Amino acid sequence: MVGPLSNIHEYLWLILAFPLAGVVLNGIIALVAERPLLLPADDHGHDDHGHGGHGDEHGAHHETPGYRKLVAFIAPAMIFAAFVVALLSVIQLAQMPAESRTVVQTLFTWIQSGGLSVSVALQLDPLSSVMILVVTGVGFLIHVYSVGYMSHEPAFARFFFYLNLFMFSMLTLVLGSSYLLMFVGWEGVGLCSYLLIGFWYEKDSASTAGKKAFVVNRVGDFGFLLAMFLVFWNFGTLNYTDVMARIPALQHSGILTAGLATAITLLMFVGATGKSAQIPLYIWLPDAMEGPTPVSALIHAATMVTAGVYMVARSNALFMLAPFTMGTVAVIGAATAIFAASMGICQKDIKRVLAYSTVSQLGYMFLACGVGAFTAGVFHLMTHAFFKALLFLGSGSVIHAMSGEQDMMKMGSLRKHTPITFYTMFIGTLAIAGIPGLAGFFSKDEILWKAYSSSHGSPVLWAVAAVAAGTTAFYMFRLIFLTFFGASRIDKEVEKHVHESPFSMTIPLMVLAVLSICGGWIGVPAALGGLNHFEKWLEPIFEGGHKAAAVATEALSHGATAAVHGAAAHHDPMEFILMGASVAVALFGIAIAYYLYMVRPEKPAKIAEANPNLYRLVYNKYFVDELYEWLIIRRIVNGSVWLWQMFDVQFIDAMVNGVAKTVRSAGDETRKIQTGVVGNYAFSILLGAVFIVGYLIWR
Amino acid sequence: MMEPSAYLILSGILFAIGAVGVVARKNALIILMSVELMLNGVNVAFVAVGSYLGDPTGGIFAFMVMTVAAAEAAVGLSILIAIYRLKETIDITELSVLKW
Amino acid sequence: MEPILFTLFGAIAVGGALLVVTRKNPMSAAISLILSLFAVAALFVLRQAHFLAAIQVIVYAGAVVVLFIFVIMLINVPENRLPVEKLTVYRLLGVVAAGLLMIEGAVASRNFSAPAAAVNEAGSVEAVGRALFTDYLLAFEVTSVLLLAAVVGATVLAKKKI
Amino acid sequence: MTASPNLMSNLLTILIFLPLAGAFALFFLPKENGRAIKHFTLLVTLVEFLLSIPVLTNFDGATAAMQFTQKFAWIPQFGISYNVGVDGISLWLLMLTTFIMPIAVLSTYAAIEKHVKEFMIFMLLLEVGMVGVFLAIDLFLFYIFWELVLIPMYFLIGVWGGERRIYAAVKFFIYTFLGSVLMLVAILALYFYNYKVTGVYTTELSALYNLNIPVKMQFWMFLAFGLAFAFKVPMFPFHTWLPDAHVEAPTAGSVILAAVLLKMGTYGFLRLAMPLFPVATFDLMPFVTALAVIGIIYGALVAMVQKDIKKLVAYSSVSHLGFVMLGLFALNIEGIEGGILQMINHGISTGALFLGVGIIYERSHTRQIADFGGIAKIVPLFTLIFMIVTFSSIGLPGMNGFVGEFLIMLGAFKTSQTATVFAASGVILAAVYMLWMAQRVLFGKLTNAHKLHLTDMNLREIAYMAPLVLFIFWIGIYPQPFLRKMDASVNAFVVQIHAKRQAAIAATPAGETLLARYFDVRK
Repeated sequence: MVGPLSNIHEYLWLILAFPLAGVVLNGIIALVAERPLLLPADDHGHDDHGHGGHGDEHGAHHETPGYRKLVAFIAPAMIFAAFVVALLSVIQLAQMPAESRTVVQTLFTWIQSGGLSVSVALQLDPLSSVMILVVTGVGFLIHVYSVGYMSHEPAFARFFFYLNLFMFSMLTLVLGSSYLLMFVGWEGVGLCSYLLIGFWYEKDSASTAGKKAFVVNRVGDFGFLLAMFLVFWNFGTLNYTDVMARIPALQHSGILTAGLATAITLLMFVGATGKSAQIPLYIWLPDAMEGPTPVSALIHAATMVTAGVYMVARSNALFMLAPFTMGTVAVIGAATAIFAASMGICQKDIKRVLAYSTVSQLGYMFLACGVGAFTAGVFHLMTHAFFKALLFLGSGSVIHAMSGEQDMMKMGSLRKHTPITFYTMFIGTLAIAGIPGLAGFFSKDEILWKAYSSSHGSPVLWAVAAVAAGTTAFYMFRLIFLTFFGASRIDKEVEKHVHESPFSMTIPLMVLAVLSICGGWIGVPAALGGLNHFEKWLEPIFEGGHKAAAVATEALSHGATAAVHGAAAHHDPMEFILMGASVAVALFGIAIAYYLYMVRPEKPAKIAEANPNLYRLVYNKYFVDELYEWLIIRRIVNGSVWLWQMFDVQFIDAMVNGVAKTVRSAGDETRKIQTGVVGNYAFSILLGAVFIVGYLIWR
Repeated sequence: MMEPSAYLILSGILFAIGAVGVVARKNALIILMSVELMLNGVNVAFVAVGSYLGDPTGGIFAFMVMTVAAAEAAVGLSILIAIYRLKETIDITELSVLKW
Repeated sequence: MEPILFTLFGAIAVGGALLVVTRKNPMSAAISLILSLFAVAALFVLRQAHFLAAIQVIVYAGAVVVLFIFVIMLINVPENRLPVEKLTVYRLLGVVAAGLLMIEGAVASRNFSAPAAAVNEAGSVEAVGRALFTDYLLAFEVTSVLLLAAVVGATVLAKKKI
Repeated sequence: MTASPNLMSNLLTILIFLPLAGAFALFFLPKENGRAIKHFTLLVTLVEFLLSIPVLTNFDGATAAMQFTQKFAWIPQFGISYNVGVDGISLWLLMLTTFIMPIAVLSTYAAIEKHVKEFMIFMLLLEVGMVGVFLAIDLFLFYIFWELVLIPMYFLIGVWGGERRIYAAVKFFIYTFLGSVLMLVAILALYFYNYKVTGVYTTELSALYNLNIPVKMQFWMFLAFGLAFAFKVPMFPFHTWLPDAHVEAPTAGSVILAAVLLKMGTYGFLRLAMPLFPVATFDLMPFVTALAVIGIIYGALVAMVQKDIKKLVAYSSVSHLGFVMLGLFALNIEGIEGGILQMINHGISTGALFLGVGIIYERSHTRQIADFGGIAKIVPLFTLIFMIVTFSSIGLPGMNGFVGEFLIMLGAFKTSQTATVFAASGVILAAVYMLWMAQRVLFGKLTNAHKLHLTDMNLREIAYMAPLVLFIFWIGIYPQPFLRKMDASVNAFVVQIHAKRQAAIAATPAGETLLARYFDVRK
């Protein structure tokens, strides 16, 4: 390249600057233009316009105010600009030699104190390049979609203010060059998640869900923080490149033991479970569906929730040194995958099904990381971003069509009314179910294979993951059948308004559908004759981990790395068998769904009736929320009330007041000496004289 | 010549008797008189010691004490009159406004 | 000669004092006070303090006690409204404490001895006058102010209406 | 800036006594004219702030020495001098004080109606005391200012407070006074010990720093000083005066109390207790750290279940000050710089929280969380600012609270990992109680609109909230200027106390236990 853009990497900061500009502009617009709207001059603003997506019943379209058009332009445009810069940067990165594909741009020193020095610096390398492309690309599509979806929302600019802020935070998270910056983005996306989930703050359930998300995330952040402290005091830095570079030396000097690595990585993983909704901190994600649907698509499916996976992948070198953590990650991932999938079976709310599906798919990604297949994890992260965003946006389109109805039991036969939504969603469903040829198949299959074949893996993990895959196929097709097929169960009143969504919403769906099909092709495994570009692209990131692990196991460099690569290159016939098996399981799941919801639609209710307890258990998500509520929240609140009422007021304050009372009552008693009779005072003087003279005489 | 301690002991006796009057009596008039007695006792000591030492200061002090005694009696009695007008009593146990 | 007179007047002074503190009727007490004061004046004479003896008679007996008697007659408390005073433990304690103080005074003065050649002219009118108008002039003047304040104060306090 | 050198050398003295002159001038203003009195006070505090800016700009961050010093003999017979100076530790606290005062005064414009003149006189006197405390480098002078602060605050709470103001004011006074008296005893002991060793009577801090006090004596003196400061901070379990004082105090009083007065306690540790008694500091560190951590968690838990917004914020102060103490007693640069920064942060954030509470209280005359709900709809600007402040208090990255808390925990982690683990859980709890409160007050259905009479912030309120919000972001995004000014002083501080401690260890016979050192117990 020539010209001013000869080195696009000098403009990395633009990737952050564009969304930030969007934040500022939209924020100003929101403050200036929307604030008076929110102030109720009288009572006409009080009716329930909480749900922006289904404002149709408000009837006649008013002329769109100019500022809304401005917002509708600025917000997606900024993200698109960021996407362009990101794309150009990645292209330039790809032209560099594979070993030197790490670009760090330092903007300014942020915190410097004692031994700590953290700069605001951006790091572009293969891993973050995947992330920024996914984030800006999918993010842009969702912004476009949102313009249509939120068109009836009064707080239009505020919504995009938040959404741009989210993009900014998320890009900080993935582009930051140190753990601390990652943490900044990490908390920033948490903030945006809080704001966007609670976007319709007048709904108690929404603001509660937002708070829950933030607090649960904070529990995870607690682990992340402590992990950072451990990293800093042992490595002396928080920069990725420095940390990675110092691993060999620290291993050599015996500071970086497996124990330390385990501590660091386990704490990091606590953070990851919070952000990426893994057991035991997944509980906030289903509730997060209270937010507008584009938010669910962007934050709670495609980008933010995958931050945990990104973090684990980013720290792969440390994770590889901690076999115990790896095992934990894999087991938690697999358990989350199957557990969440099982919860998805009975949900009636279309978004909740997708939410549990997201939790489940995130479990896959962690399973991949846990067995050392970071590439597979990141690959699935990417494909999942495509098809899950598609599914969420599709569901949003459905909800839009249904005037806000989210209960699948009140849908059906929508295929006729909303064909684009149907076809795109169907593609997404095929992708998530793992039908060969689509994006989800390649990534999921690679995870399954690694779960079986990797040195960290085991057949049990494979089996669990395969069952979860079957379950996924089942409930996703259940969703499709209930929503788009069969007899209409739609309210008559609603049915009149059912319509296909505008182009601003359907075009992103179509783009995502294409991506859900093709997105996987860049990572076709070698076993299927693919070149697996994806794995090669990410190799520089993950080889550090393998090397470190090799040092740890004393099997020095060449042998171990060769073994790892050897496993990938080796064409095991087992791989084909398992591939076939997983496809079979998926098809089996689809078949059951077809049988239960197409052939015998009355059957599911009967099954539920036959096993009332099991059904209740699953439908109520195993009562985990209630368990937490009873076990932790109630205890803490009651304990706090006790601390306040009993300890603070009844003990400390009582002691303080007691001292005061003692002094007071002592004064009360002694003042009785004051009789007011002159003679008595004279007597005291006399006594005093006697004593003083006596003392002077006989001293 | 008399032992000077005799005067001093006499002074002490007068003072003590006066003190008993101040402490033990309820009648405000008598208490005031007892105060005069005490002052007198002190005067005896001043005068005696002054004359034994040949120093006029003792006498001067006695003189001052008498002046003060006169002033005190005048003010004290007028207070007493004022109180009597107000309370119709000279019993100091009934004049305990300062109690507690 | 001095011991006899001392004993005599000392006894009168103590006796008068005892009567002062024991009389129920204030008038009797006032008369006893005059007795005691005269005895003390006599003692002053014994110590050659003629000026003070004169003052004692004029100021104390002549002015202060007369003032007392005036007040007694002015307020004229009826016999039945005089305070009833019984012997209580508190009174006894007062007596004991005063007695103790007396004993302590006696003990303290036990070792007091005058210089051998004492000039007994210190109490004469001339000596006192000289001291009063030279060394103690300021004190003397301040005394006059004090007396003035007492006069004003007494007048103000005793007035019915200010 | 072309300030004359003469002005520069007198600057600190002017800063201390300008408010006093202002208070004196207020005597001559007619008391009926409340507006004029308020304007005048605002003017005085603004001038004070402007005058403090040269201190900041001309402050040399490269040296640990006291700067702008001015000294003259005051009571030479006792070695007491008027001696003022500023270093990297006190600089920001001075700035915080002069910065927060105009804001506090501005916040009283609508709130204070009765006895305006007296109120403003007390405000200015308070500023004299606060500025004096941070600038005094003579022990005696410090004590004078320390006590001077008590009296105006006592009246601010006791006269202009809420229903239980007398109780709160007396409690505040006695509580903190008890500590001061203990400190006075220790000051005297130190004074006479110094005379015994050096033969010179002096209360000059720089001289006293050089003393090598026997460890046993250090222990008791540290306790006496420490208790005085712990009352003020307040550390658990001496915190119970704070909620009462905050709840009853008028808004401006709460703001100053939270923003500056509490910092006097932590500053006292840093200026006096720690450098004077380094060995005791190290030996008692686990104990103080434990109390700090208990305070963090306890304050957070109790804050969570409060029904009164102000009380909630008051308890959150206990929690935040626990962080500050944790940082200071990490005894390393990261922790102490974090601690100092967090003092500033807490002043800004909690001050802003109290101002926010004051804004809605002025309109609705209630502070009960249950009375509110859904007000975001009618007061969007207030909601925006209140949420910013809330998140700053929670410690969200990009805002001031994070930088401080992060440095504190980073530093503390090196010293005590266990303590930090517990302290970090305070971060979770902070989110819980602040967001829960925000949710119940701001969000949800608007049920009580007619009773609350809420209107959005007016220009005056925006004017005093805006600078606070600015600093919330400034410190959060670019804390370097703040940290750099304190570098040299904190460095020197850390080096010095570590060196003294090493010397003391070298002087101690091997195998002697802590207990033995203090209580003459031999094994």
